Amino acid sequence: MDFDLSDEQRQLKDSVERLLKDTYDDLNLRKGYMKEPKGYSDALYKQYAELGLMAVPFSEEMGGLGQGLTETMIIAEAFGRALALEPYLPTIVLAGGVLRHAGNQAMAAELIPAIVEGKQTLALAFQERQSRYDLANVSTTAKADGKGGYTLEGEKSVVWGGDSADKLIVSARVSGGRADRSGIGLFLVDAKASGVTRKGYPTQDGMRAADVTLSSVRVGPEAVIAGPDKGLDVLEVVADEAIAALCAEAVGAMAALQELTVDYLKTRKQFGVPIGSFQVLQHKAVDMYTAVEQARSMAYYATMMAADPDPKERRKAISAAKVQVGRSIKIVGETGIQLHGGIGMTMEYKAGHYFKRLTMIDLAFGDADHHLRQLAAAGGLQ
Amino acid sequence: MDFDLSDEQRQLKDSVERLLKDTYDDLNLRKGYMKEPKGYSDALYKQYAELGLMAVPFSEEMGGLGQGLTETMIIAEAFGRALALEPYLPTIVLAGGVLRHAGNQAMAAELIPAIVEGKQTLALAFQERQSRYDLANVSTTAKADGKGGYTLEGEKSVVWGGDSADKLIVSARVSGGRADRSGIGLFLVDAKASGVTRKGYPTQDGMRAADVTLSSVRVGPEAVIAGPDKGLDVLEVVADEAIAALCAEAVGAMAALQELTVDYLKTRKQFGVPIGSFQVLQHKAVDMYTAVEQARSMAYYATMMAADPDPKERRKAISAAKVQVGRSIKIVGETGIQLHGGIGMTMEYKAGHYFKRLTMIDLAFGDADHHLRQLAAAGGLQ
Amino acid sequence: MELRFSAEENAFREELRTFFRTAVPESIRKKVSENRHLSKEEMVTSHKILHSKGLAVPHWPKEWGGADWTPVQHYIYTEESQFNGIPQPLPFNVSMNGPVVIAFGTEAQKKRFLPRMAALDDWWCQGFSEPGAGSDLAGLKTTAVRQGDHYIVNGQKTWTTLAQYADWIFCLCRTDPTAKKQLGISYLLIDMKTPGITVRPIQTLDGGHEVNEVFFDDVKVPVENLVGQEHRGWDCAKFLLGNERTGIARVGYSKQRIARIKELAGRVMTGSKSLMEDDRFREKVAAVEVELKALEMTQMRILSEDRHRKSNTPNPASSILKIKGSEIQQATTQLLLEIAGPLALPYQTDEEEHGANALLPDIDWAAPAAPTYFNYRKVSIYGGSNEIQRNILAKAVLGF
Amino acid sequence: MELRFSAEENAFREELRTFFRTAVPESIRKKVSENRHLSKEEMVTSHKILHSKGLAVPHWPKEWGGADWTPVQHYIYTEESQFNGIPQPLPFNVSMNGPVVIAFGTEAQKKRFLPRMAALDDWWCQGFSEPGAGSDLAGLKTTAVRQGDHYIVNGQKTWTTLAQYADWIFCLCRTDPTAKKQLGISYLLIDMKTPGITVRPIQTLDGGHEVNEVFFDDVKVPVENLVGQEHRGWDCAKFLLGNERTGIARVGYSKQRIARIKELAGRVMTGSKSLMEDDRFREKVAAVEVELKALEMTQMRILSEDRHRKSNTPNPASSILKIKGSEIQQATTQLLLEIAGPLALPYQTDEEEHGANALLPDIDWAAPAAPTYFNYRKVSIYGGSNEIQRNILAKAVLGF
Repeated sequence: MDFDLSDEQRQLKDSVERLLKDTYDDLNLRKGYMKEPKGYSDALYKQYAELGLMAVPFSEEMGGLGQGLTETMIIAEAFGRALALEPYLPTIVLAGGVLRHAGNQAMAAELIPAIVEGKQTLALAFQERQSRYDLANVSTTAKADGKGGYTLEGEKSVVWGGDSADKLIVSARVSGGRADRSGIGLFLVDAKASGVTRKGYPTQDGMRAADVTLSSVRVGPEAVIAGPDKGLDVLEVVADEAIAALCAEAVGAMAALQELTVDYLKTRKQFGVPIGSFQVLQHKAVDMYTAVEQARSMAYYATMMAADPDPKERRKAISAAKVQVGRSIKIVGETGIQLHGGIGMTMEYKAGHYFKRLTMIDLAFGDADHHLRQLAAAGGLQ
Repeated sequence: MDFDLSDEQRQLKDSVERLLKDTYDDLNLRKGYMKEPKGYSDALYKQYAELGLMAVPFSEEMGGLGQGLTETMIIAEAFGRALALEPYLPTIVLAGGVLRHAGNQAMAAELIPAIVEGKQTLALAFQERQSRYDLANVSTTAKADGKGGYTLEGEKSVVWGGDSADKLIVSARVSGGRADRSGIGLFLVDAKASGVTRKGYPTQDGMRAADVTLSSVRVGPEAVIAGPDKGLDVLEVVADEAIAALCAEAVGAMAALQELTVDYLKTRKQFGVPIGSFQVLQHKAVDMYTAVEQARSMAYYATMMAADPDPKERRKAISAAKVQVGRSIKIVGETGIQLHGGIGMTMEYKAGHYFKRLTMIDLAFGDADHHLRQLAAAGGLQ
Repeated sequence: MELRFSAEENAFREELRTFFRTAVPESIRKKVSENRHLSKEEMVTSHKILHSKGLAVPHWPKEWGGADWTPVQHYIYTEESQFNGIPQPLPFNVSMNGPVVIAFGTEAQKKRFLPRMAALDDWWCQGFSEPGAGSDLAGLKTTAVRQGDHYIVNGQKTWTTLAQYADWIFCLCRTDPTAKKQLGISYLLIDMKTPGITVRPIQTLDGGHEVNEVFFDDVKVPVENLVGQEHRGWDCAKFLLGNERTGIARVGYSKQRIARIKELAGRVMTGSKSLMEDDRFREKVAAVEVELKALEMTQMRILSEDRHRKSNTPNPASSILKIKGSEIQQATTQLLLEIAGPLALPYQTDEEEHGANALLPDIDWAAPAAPTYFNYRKVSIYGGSNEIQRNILAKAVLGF
Repeated sequence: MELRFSAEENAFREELRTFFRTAVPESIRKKVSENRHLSKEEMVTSHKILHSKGLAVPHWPKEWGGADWTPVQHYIYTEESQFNGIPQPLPFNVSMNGPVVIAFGTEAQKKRFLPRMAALDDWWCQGFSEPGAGSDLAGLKTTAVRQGDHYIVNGQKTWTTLAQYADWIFCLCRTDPTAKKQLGISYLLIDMKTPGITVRPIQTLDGGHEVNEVFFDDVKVPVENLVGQEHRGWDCAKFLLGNERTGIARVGYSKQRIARIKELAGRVMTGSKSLMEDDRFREKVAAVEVELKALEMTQMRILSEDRHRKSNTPNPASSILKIKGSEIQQATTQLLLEIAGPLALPYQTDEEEHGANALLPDIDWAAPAAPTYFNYRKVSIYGGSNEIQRNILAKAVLGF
């Protein structure tokens, strides 16, 4: 056991953090990116690609760097600290994860070079309005056309990064009842394909998402990424990897908010003294710090266990991490705003933006209580 | 709606508090009472009777004063503040409650004069080792002897005040399975009757209890207080009244512990200053105070609702009160000890004794989480 | 001691309930219940309906339009109006500035300002906080310099709620820069149309525009607009802040929100059952209900005690109402957010755009969940943060 | 970065586990697991078994009996011994006084004291706290006045754990009454058999006799029993307190207690199902498991960081271990109490009486529930209260 980063990992961390500091430190820059056509900075997205970030998790055969989840963790934490808007998670972690775990050689050869160069973005359409946190709750249907292809019909909601993605990976039901664990396939759909309607909108955290309607969308056999026997398994392992990345992103955002709060307490004066001289506020800042460190520990744990070969152990560990991170988010987010007072409530100051992103991370793939329920039902950690 | 005490109520409160201050303020006096044969002060018990406390809840026809639950609340709060050991709750609130709600004229005429004079104590044997907080979970059996009498067989555990009580009221199953709601009778048993074995012991809070074995104990028809059709209803209403009294007792103990803690913070010096000058400790004392006040509000609510004619509404309100009081107990008890530091951990100082009694009150008739479960399952308060 | 409402009190409640439900448009009540923003027009409409029935300023003296109610009646009025989604009569008019003018104003000021204030013919806003003066309100720097029969006001106020609608602002200004902090402050009434006043909106976390900065650049204020004595404005401020604290428990709104939580959680499915059938969720709801019932009883106890208080300074115990009231309000918004879950993510900037965006009208209720959660962080910050309330309790009640 | 244990590390764990489970009597391990009091003989027996295998002082230098382990091995050792109910080697000997003598003692002192300390041939206790010096340890008043080749010690210590068993006490005494607080204190080793020492038991909330007052009345202590420099005993104290903090996470014990909670809650019925099948209860257990896993990872991260620390002062981040570790320990005792429920009420003063009293042997497990809950309130008080730990973090980590 060893928590030290390797030289390569340290280098990756330094270069990502440096780039994001230059491009995101000023909140007005971020507001500018939000106003760009895609809701993020396309130029910056290309810079990530030049740094090699898009290639990180893909195997060398697929045209990637063949690195592991630790590197993804490093990148996600830096994104969290910067509040970066670009769709790394949708394209690389989610859709890319599906390609890694289920994609065939031909599909990889077609898609991954463009992804790695930052020329193509993807999104994973796995949520529906009634599905809540259940990946198996899929009412969108995929009807076999008898020639190996399918016709997709249904509505997917809150597709992260879905409004500007070039391609969508859609979960759809080939067979079975609405929440059955088997019978779910994963299909590659061109975002501009006939029958696909997207309604894009901003999300609470300043990013973008879309509701997607699929109306008699026909896909060929080459678009089938995972058949009904394994679609859900793939979704689950990808979701777990995404949760690990979201935990790391949350740690980055929480650490930044905690530091911002301590700085504020040291500079803001009331009653003729810095408010950080009040012991009660110091101790609240300490509780924030402790919550960040406990979350960081569990983000490491999630990264370690997301690759566990036993899905039951993997899922328990991921749930445990999401519980801790969700609880830390509440402490760090709410206390961070409280200690800032009024200024924390405004859009003109960074604290509130961290709070909003963190709150949305808590809700992504299940909030703390949802995962506590899952973990407890599975018998707990030990 | 009016929260002011009547003149009579204020007089009652003043006289009980005065007596208990004289007799309980010094912790060594309390230790002395614990060493007396019954584990409490028999002389003091008689003084309560002289003050008229025993007569409070019984109707005038039964030989009592015909007062209400508000008066019981006043007495219980004073007992809590004093940490009084005498078996007022077992005799007057529990066993007395059964007599009030189910006793017949003949039994009342026989028992109540001696109770009111403080010459006789009773205990209610309703718990068994497996029953936890379920009053209907009764495995002790009562077999009809065909002549209106019964033979009792079984074990009752943790009978409060049971080791020195002159008479026991026993819940026993006449018919039905172990946790059935119907089929439970209530029987009056002389503590020295043949077949009754008592194992007395001190309890964590310095009081006394007993485990009671009933081995072919024969009782006549005159001993049947409630038949199998109404035993549980009586137990439930009596338990609810007892919870209301325990809530008030807890409020008394919590208020005293909170005041003791504030005094300690003002006098104890470290680093050359009273530790009460540290803002963090002040705010914790404030949280104790708030918890006491919220509990006091719910003790009033419990007192008001314990007499509600609708058992469902009554039970929901009582559960709500027990939830709040239990949560306040945790805050006030644990914070009180923490703020005292080492001295709070010793038996030589009053704070720890409050903490222990409060902890036991939380467990009596169901802890906070048990009642939260009950309340939620019944649909909540509104 | 009588812990139940009397028959008269229950009848009073029934009468109010009927009026609220029939006289105030349902569209307004629904918006309040669903935590959506009201337009200025909706607020004025609702206020005037209440005023027509003598319900806008019942706590004022009778001669200025008040009702002659017992504390319990006031409590019932507040709870019942909140529970039925009635917008509060504009607090800047009726709970803040009104009582100050009544207590400290001249007869002329009362006649000039109070009737229009009660009727919401004038919209008032509050000029207290400044960028450097938040919890430490007395650290304020805006100056008012006497020149003949005017003050010349310069400086900046912030967190001024709904200043964009306001006709008037009541303002704390430093009139004696040489005096110590709390001394040398005066309470001025300033017409928002006076030249030199600029209002700049502040966008808050929920995306809304509720608060503003207000800048004063050589603003001329007639001396007859001074309330109370010159340099003694702190007396008015303390009086006002004390009144503000007692209104903040907001029991009725929380009750209404819990009813809504139960309804929505009964509709949202998690697995094969509704969220309201999930043991843990419904226990969380019940836990908030218990806290709220305790708060309600505490509030009534404080009301009851207040009848015996000689002093007319605020009861320091009322800080409990602020602390617990804000915690409960925040807990309810947290529960609404939890119900919305992943559907809370879409951001809809205002009602209109929201309408256009409503691809999925059946989950339309989820839209305000996150903004409300964000917005309600303010309730433990404003009106004296919860940390300040604990300081008050530590000093005034526990004697530290 | 490699976040898994290596094969060697796992083998090391297996080896220890086998030894613990075979060499240490099960009766002792069971008592530890059930939170029952151990006798002096049991503690000595267990300590000597560990010592025979070089496991009593593995963190000491090799020449004094230590092992040459990596931080991860130390971690595995601690966790595995705690999880298997192995009594800790007496901390006053091995974690407190031992390291001080090693770091500050003379060669002669080391030779004289360390071997007997490691073997528990001498039982040591700690003379730090005084009635007026708790969190403010440097406020201590016990004096040691130099007279020829002796110090004459007068004063009182308190909260002295297991002083009734002790052969020796290590003691902070004021040797220079004119110097400022932290200066003028010396660290003395005192034979408990010296005339003038009186030990008075303090009964604690759990009914046990774990701590004592120790009175010194003209106690003669040879000057060669001074450790470190005269008047510089505060250096020793700071060093010792830093070491104390890192040992306090107690992850292994909490793991063991959670296993026990699951077992007992599986046996206790509530309604028609076991408590462990109750959603809310098992979620409370899972919540503690999550906190504990996070603490375990945090502890390993701090161990890992410590390898790069230049200074040998304690890592201030280790205060997190104290805060979280104590909170988790207290949460587990709370869960045990909840399981026992109404059966927690009977009070059994000691093991013997308990045996006699056990009317209901099938619920015998419930007896230690309340005393353990009461007793564990101390873990957030001693070794620097959690408030003091937050002060440390605020200053040393956050820079306030």
